[in-house]
Amino acid sequence: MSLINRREIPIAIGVAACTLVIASYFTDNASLASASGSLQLWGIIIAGFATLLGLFSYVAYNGRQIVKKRSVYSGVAVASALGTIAIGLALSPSSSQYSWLTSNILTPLSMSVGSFIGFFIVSAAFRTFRARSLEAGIVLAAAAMIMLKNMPVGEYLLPGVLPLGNWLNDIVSLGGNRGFTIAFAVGAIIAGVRQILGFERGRVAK
Amino acid sequence: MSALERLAKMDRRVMYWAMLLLIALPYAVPLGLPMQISTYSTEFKTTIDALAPGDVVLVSMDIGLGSVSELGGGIIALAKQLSAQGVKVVAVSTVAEGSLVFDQYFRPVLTSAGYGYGVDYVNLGYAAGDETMIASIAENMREVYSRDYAGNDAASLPLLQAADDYSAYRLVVTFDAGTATGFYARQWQAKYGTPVLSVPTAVNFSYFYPLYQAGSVEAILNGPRGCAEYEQLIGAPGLANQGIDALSMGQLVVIAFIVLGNVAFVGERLRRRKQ
Amino acid sequence: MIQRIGVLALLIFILAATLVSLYAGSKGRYRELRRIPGLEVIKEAVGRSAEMGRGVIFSTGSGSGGLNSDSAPYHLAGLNTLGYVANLAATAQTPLTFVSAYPELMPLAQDTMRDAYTVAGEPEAYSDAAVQYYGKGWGYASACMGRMEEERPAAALWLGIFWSEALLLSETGNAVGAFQIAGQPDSVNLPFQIASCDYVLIGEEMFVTGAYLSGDKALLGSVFAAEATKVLVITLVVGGAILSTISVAWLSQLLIAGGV
Amino acid sequence: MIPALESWVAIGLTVAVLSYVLYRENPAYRMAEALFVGISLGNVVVMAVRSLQSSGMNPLLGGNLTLAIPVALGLLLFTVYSKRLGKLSQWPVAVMSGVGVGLAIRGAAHTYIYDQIKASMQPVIIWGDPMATLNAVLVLAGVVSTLTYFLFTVEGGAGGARVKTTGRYFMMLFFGAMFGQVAMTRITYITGRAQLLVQFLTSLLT
Repeated sequence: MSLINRREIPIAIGVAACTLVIASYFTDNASLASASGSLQLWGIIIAGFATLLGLFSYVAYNGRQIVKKRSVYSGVAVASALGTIAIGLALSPSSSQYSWLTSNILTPLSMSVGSFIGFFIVSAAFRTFRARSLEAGIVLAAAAMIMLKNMPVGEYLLPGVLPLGNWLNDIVSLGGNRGFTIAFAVGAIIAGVRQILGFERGRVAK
Repeated sequence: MSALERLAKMDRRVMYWAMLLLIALPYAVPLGLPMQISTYSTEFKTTIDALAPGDVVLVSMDIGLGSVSELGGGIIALAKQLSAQGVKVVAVSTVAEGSLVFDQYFRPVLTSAGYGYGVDYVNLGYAAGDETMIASIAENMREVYSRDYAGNDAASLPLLQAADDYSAYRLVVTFDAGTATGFYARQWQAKYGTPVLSVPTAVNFSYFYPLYQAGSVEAILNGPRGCAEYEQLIGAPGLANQGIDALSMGQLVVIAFIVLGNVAFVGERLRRRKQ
Repeated sequence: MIQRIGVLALLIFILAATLVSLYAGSKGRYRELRRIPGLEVIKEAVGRSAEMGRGVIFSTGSGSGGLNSDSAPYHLAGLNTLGYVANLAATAQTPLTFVSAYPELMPLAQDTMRDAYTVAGEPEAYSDAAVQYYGKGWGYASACMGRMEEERPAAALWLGIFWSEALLLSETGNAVGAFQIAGQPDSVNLPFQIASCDYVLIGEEMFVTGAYLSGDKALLGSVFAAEATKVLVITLVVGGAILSTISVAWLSQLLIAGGV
Repeated sequence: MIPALESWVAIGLTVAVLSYVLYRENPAYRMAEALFVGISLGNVVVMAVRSLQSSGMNPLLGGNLTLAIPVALGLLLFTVYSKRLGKLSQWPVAVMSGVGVGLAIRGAAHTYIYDQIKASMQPVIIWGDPMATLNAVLVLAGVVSTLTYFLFTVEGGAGGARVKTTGRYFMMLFFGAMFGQVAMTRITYITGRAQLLVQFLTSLLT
């Protein structure tokens, strides 16, 4: 099989990069630190190129939508992306035109879409936080308690909710927090080793 | 369909309208609800009090424009306290919109206090790479930032010449809607001992609480409430205090609909058991 | 000179246990996993979407960063399950769309799906257009919401790392009637997926996906390394607590010294 | 007092976006969504290209020739479009995932496992302080039972099952508390929009 298609090469690159980044954390050896530093810098540079690849795929997909479905929305999606890039790169992001675009169009859009999350909390909580089991009851009670604690008026609705809420937040849920964090960290390290050694991706599809 | 069943299947938009109207109320009619100050906020303020004129701090704007409604008051309050104490500021960001947030909320306070750009404060803007970038700037700021946010070359910024790596910074403050606090705890505090102060969104307060308890984070504010308390501590109640009352109304609506949801659920189960 | 010797010792223990158990597993020595409901229903979800003639949407989320950040293992774990889901979707002939919030995931996703469709005997059913990119953060979430409103998928899988975009995706998925399975390690946003999805893989459960779904011996073997590490942590925590209760401080002193 | 153009634009975009949740999907929302996706992707590309210039191209042209390697690797990403050379795109991706997995492994091992073990080694019985003792027991019980829940291959009979269920309850309590704490942030996304709308209306009326 030609050199290009051999799976061992990307695996070898991944193992080398991963080992170097880890090793530099555990020694104060200067050359290791600068090698790991420049490897991380390479990551930033490749990420820049990857974003350009992503832009091509985005323009290609929306272009097909414009041709096939006469989609006006895809037209706006492509035009606004390319327009932003043109202003951002030709005039630099700190130009007055670019900052007008971001603070008067991107900000209101971004904040309005973000506000959906606040609205969706109510519909999700209304639908799901029903005391159908002890477990669901625990989630519901803890959530309500902490919300009351975080409200200045909560202290007047339910006196003592502040110390009780802080106790629940800082002590009682700390055990669950730590256990959950340790478990996923162990899982992430072992999964990371499997991924870098190429054990994972190809196998599951079989 | 019984009243309870209709309640259980309530149209989402009723909840969304209730949420918007009740949150808008305090902005139209100021409620001025009272508030207790927590130890987290007092500790945060006293840590900043200890800074002397001429000290340099790294301010890391790791929030998008969407989080300004939560931390905007805290950003302005920190700018006021730092400028009152003559502390120099170098700003970086791991989030594309972070540099815009600095320009719109932090910078105006500095310029009105007579701060000179390039001498008293610098906005280096965004650099990609997250933890990678934060680890790199600790070792060599100008390797990642050969130019500042506005495109001025690093050589033309005296403050950046002087503050080129971790040793020049008394502490780091990160306004954080993501994991920047974790990055700074690992790549600055754990490695070089530089104190890290975090102003996380309320979401991330519990997320970083174990780091604060374990000593990797020096001081922490509890989201918008922490910012409102901090505003009162420096004697400048503003954006954050107004937001807290609106926030209280929002959380009351969520609790009310959780109660309603359970009334419908329990009521329906009793009714079905009776039949 | 070695630093953080204690952390290094812990890491060497985990890495050694992983390599040994991967090898032992491949030789047939592994233990069965307990039932994980979230993973059992993936086959059901894809089947349901085929019956209803509506597609499947899959994403590994935006979270804190792409492949060159510490979110890499979560995106890669999500991509790992994508292979299994693509295999099911190819066999059931239901359309599968993968939306990535980081462009560097696209070559991996295309490679995984192309292999899965070929293995399922439907190579021509796969097209590169099934893997899409719309930027990251709320822009990505807004694009995903638009795609779900347009195509009304019957199944949605959110496996990777999700921050505030989690509820934007899963509450819209609920509104269009999709059967949703979420899995991620981020404790800040997981509660919202618990509140709006049908099934949730909690933290480490998403890292045993590959072993659980493929039944691959080496992967099943490597689960033992995680079990051994957790037992070690429990022993250290309980032992340390008891020792410091009777004010014998050498163990915690040792750990403090080892962490610097 | 007629508000400036900028606030009319901000209000127009806010209303168009919020119409999705307050009314239903409609052309105005679809247009605002296309604009938002386009501009926010454009902003990501601008920031990536600026970062690529400042960390990669400028230093490379300024004589740091080792940076030719990451630039070459970045260009390899574009082989993804060719059937024959497609696998080459795995090489730059392997550098990124090697760096990322390395950062995750070293960070998780230290901050999410080692530091958590260290912080959990507190005395369980604090003589003369029953409340502190209760807190210590609660945290320790939470950590141990949650970790036991994540033992996938160890059943442990009836006793084991009960410890696992306790662990699950501790975690649900932690998730409930987290939901309550996080709701505060998410609702602030709405307060920002509500403030804008109220300010706009009052400026129109006064």
